[in-house]
Amino acid sequence: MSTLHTVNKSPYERNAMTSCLGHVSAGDLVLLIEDGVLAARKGGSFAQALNAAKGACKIYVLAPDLAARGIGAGDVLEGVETVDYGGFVDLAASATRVCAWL
Amino acid sequence: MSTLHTVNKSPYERNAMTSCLGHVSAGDLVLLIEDGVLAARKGGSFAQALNAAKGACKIYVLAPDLAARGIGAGDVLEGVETVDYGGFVDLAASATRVCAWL
Amino acid sequence: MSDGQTKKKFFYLNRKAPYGTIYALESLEVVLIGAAFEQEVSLGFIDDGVFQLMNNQDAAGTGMKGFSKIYRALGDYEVRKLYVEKESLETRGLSVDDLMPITYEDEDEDYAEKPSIVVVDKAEMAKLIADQDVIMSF
Amino acid sequence: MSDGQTKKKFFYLNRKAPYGTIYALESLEVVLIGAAFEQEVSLGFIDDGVFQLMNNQDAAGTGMKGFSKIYRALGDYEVRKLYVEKESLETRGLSVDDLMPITYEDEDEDYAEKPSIVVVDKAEMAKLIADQDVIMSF
Amino acid sequence: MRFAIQINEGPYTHQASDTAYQFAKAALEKGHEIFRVFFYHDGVNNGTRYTVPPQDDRNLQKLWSELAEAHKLDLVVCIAAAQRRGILDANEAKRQGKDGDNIAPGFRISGLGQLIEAGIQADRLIVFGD
Amino acid sequence: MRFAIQINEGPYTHQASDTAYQFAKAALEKGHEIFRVFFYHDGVNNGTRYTVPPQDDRNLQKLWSELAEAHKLDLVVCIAAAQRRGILDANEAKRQGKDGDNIAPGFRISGLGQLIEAGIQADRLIVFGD
Repeated sequence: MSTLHTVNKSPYERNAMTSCLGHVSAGDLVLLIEDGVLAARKGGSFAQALNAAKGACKIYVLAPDLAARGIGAGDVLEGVETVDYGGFVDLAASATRVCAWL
Repeated sequence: MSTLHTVNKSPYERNAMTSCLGHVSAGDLVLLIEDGVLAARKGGSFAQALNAAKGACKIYVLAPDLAARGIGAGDVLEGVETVDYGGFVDLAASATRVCAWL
Repeated sequence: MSDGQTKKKFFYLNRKAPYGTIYALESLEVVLIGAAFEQEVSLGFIDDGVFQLMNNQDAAGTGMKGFSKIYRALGDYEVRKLYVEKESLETRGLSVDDLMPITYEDEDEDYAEKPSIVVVDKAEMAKLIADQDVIMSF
Repeated sequence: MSDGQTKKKFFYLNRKAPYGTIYALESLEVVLIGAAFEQEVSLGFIDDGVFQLMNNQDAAGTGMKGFSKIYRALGDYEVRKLYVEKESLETRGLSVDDLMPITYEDEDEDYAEKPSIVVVDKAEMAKLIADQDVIMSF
Repeated sequence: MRFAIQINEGPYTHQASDTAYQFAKAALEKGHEIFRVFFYHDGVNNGTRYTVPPQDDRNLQKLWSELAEAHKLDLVVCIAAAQRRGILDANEAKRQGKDGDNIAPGFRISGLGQLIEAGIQADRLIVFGD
Repeated sequence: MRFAIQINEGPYTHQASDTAYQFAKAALEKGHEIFRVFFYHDGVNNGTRYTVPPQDDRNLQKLWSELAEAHKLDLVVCIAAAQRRGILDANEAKRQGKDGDNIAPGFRISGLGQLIEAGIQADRLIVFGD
């Protein structure tokens, strides 16, 4: 009984990720896609918010969207797991529901 | 020699207004339009940022957009001047250039 | 699911201000159509979504079509649960008094008028999200 | 205006990340066409706009068309001033080393290769904005 | 598992349709079912056959049409959203007195009830948008 | 004074086209000139004659077409943006081998050079978008 939350917005531009992280339940999954992956870069000012969220829920990031934006695997925050589109499908299937933060 | 800056985004959702206010020059004009007018409501958490900006530049807000969103004239921050579309035209004509923060 | 296998909990998550974009209006259009399907329906208003419920909206000066009256009619469509987030209101300097009075008639209590808007805090909103079958985001 | 009455200062203000939306790509298309008009052209990269210049972009996995090579070719179009905001880089954990090397050949100095990217702070960016004739926002 | 997909933005301007397409393809490759793809808001603009993207770029309308044909996908364009945005099939064109239509192969125009039904029938609804 | 207007979003989804229209109308009423209105990005979707908005709503395409006729406005739809999004005039339809077109009266399709020229010729360029 968990929710997969998807975030497709840059946290620097919009409040979607911040709002998402404020509404997760313990055991939920958060997947950063599209411009949302920008949050997962090491050294960025939202690293702390993501690190804090890792206690309650698991954070994933979509690998092809990272690559498009020039963020290498070594530049992703520790503890954030990369998945491909198949992994996205698996996450959606494993959760009970999907909530998109647009 | 001044710039008219237009902001059409809610500051609660996006960083456009914050970014705009960080790039104004003394004597510039800032016009809040569309969802940007939400910043001008009394008691909101961006009131302080707008008040601080009033020292360097003049802040305007588009009246029809306030009305659409149910913000009455009495609920607009003090020192923020309301204009109609004709006033928008006048501001654009009086400034040297227009910079849209989209 | 409370009433048979086909009844699902539908949650409409509204996070955007009205008029600047069409999402609020087209979300309402889904709610109205969805009402005919006899599912368990509730609406959540978070972030700028709370502005959708502002009282005294008058879009005439913008040339756009106002649609705030539709919210008041939701009760007639058996849509009676409008959850509004407290923290979202407060950040924007709003209270429930700034919102439209939206009510429904409770047939179990002699059609007494009851408020459809329920203010909940962020933790309660998170629980609501975690309790849904289908979440439509706008 | 520095060189005759028809020459204007054009400034392309880029504030959005690439790929999530098309604004970065279609902004570049304007810059390329605009280069033929022999105006004074410069580009500003603020906020998420700095991500447009990230090195090693590879969009293949998304199915979208990568377009980062176009930035490197800007020098050939006499577009040589790419102002990148320092504070925007820092907030995102980036430095100029994370960006593409973009250069132009300076015909006044025996075609020496020179960097097109100039990192400026927010106050300098504000001055640049205040110095333009035409600002195109993306 | 049975997925339903909602797409809220048009092609190219936002990545939503690209991501939804990659998701749908991956789901089908894993043996899942796509009950329906519902195009809403500007998403209806995925369903015009008049697009001519640059030759070296992907053609999202064609990708959807081909995926639909290969897997018998149900691609539904919301009628109310389509009317506001100028997407017509032959029936709608006739009904509205328009002189032509632009719906792409494999797409059909229908009502919002199709979205609700997708929410009811599918195990998961995934929304892609701005 | 001579204004140029750039519109980056389609009708209805964003307010950009509404605001630009009200601005243009007010400018003309004040005796200013509108050198050109340039439709870019999803803004090209303002220029389809296939829209059928609800009868009690404004018809933005018609409003623009009528304003253009009344004031001899130059409404230019960017060709590159239009190709991606399925806006065609008769010439483009023929050139691309499409079986119809959807451009609205008073709009014309042309290149991005028209936007640069507008920036050069006008006293002020105002951008409306998302």
